[in-house]
Amino acid sequence: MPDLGKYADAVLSSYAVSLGLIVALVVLSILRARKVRSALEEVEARVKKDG
Amino acid sequence: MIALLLRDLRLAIRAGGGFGLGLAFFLIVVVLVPFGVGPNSSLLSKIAPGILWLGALLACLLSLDRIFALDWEDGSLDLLATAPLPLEAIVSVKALAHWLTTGLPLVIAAPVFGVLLNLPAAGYGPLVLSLLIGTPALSVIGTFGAALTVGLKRGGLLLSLLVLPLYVPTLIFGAEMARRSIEGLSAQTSLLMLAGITSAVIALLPFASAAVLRVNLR
Amino acid sequence: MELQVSDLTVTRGGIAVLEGINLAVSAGEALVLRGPNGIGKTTLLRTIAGLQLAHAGTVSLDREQMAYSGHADGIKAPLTVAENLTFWASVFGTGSIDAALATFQLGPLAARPAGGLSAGQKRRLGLARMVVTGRPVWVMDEPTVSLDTDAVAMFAEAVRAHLAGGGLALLATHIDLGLSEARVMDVGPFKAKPPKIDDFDGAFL
Amino acid sequence: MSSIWEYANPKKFIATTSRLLPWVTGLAVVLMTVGLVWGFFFTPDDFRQGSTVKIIYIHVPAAMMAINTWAMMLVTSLVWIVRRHHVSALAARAAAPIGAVMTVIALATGAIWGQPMWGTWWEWDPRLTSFLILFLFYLGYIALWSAIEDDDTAADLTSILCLVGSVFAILSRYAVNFWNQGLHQGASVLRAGALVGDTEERVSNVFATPLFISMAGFVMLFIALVFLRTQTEIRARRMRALLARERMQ
Repeated sequence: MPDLGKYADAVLSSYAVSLGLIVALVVLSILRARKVRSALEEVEARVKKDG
Repeated sequence: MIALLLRDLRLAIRAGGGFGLGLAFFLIVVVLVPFGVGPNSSLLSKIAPGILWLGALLACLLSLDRIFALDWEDGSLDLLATAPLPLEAIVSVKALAHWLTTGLPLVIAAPVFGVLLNLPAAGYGPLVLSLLIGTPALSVIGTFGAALTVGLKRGGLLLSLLVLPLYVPTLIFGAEMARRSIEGLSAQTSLLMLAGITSAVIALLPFASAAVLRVNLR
Repeated sequence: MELQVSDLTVTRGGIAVLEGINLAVSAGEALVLRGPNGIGKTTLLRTIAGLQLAHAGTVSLDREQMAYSGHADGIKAPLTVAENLTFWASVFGTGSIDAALATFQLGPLAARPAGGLSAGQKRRLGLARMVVTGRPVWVMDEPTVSLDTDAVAMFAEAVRAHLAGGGLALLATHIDLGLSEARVMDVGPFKAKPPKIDDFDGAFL
Repeated sequence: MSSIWEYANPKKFIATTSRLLPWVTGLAVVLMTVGLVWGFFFTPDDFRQGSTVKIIYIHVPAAMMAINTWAMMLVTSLVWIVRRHHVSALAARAAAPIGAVMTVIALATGAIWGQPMWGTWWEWDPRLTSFLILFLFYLGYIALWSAIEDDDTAADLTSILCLVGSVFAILSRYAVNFWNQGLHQGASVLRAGALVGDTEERVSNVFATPLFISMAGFVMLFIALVFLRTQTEIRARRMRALLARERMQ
């Protein structure tokens, strides 16, 4: 761990906020991708069955 | 085109809401500001141009959704679209009618409201001039926003969200022009930029508004 | 003058509702479209009148030839009957509104604010607008809704006068219009078939 | 044989991006890790800004992506208007939230950096203000997309909004510059040397290499997210189309 001196709070909180936001964006994107993919598969299967 | 303009003006006068509501809203904003920032008259005179510009902008915003919404609901917009008028002309006339019923009264009322805010004597001329040049841009940009949200239920809030960022340059140069004149600085750049924005917007934005309206009417 | 519609496919919300429509209406003739609710009569009329884009097919006449009347009459409540009509007369550049007022017996109501009219009177005002447009092709969607028998007769007379003057009319309704001479066409057989499922192209279906 | 427009076919787009996605994701993870770790642990402090200089490894790439995302949306909107490729419009829709998040990161890190440097969390500095306005544009764009039910109408309207918004965003940038001449480092993004003010280039290179790696990492992250989110939008759109077709029967 490097010595951040008196600005440690500023540096650490910027990294925390930014990485938190990026992770949140990635997680939300992946969750929605999964949800939509499975919902589409379900609809597709139903539609194919009914013709 | 003149018929459409006259009809819109007549509707605004008869149905109320046009002239009256915008002005009353403007007055309320101006009256409320001293309650918020305290009765310090030197502070008020310093922020007066900004408050007046912001009040005018908000009063303008208030009536934007009426530009197309009423005509949309009662089917007039469909009928106008089949009329022998280009949609670009209809959009421009609508913006002009909005300015005449909302912008122009605000320009005329601004000096009166300036008294309430201790606007310095040097500020009256530039303030009125900046509003006179700037408010047409507010109406034209607002018409674009109204055309975007015309088919939507509860489009009012979205309309504000879409239009307010587009108002930033006009607001900056308009208020800046009045402020600089009061401080005795040269306001020429602001004046030129404001006039430039207004004329560019009047010349170009109706095409975008008409395109958007065409999509919404489809 | 003849209105020809060939191989027209119309869509609602991106999905085809009627397809392969062919019809022709010549001057002096009226065609009544029939079909159950929701089949797409309104969509078809709006597409023919140029208010909506056709998915496929052509309409022979330009929208500048047509006057459209839909479910809403475009009446401004604060304006009087005469002012409402005068506005449309000047937009379409035809001038006089006397004939229209006479046809639908609106003369006595001319100075009344349109907001105070009954539903049937408003409808008459909406129909009077068609006369005022001076356009040769009338495209009308459910024109006789909320009209009483007398008013339906007025409407039939107005359409006959329009046809006699060389105009043509395309109407959609499931009520009797009092126009016994008009040709009737059922749009039911043109109901669009669902597209293939696996056609995963740019249009997504 | 094949032109770029073939990828405008949704099926082809999904197939191609699915193959590319693991590679792009891997590259994004590696580059971002290297850039940020290098920047955080192995660079010296600036003699004036102290350790806060480490914030630039996030702040500058995020700010760059905030602007580039809008530029990408502008291009895809134009492609939609001119060539009517649905994937293009959906890619713009997929990218907007990424741009909004990048703008928030740029603003947040800017404010956190400004607190010790300028002595205030928020300064109405032209660059910060412009980013705030850009954020409002993103919000309006996203809100308009979600407010309209018909997909093609929404694509048309948001594309035109993006076009008009771009002009006004540039105009706002100049207006804001004129309005307040600002405290922000007078640095163009690519001239990393300027980030450390008037120190010599020799020093700045120490900061530049990890910064460029981090920037490349952010670009890869953006591409990976756009691929994934556009696929999602395509599937969601196909699902809506199938459901509409079902109602037809």
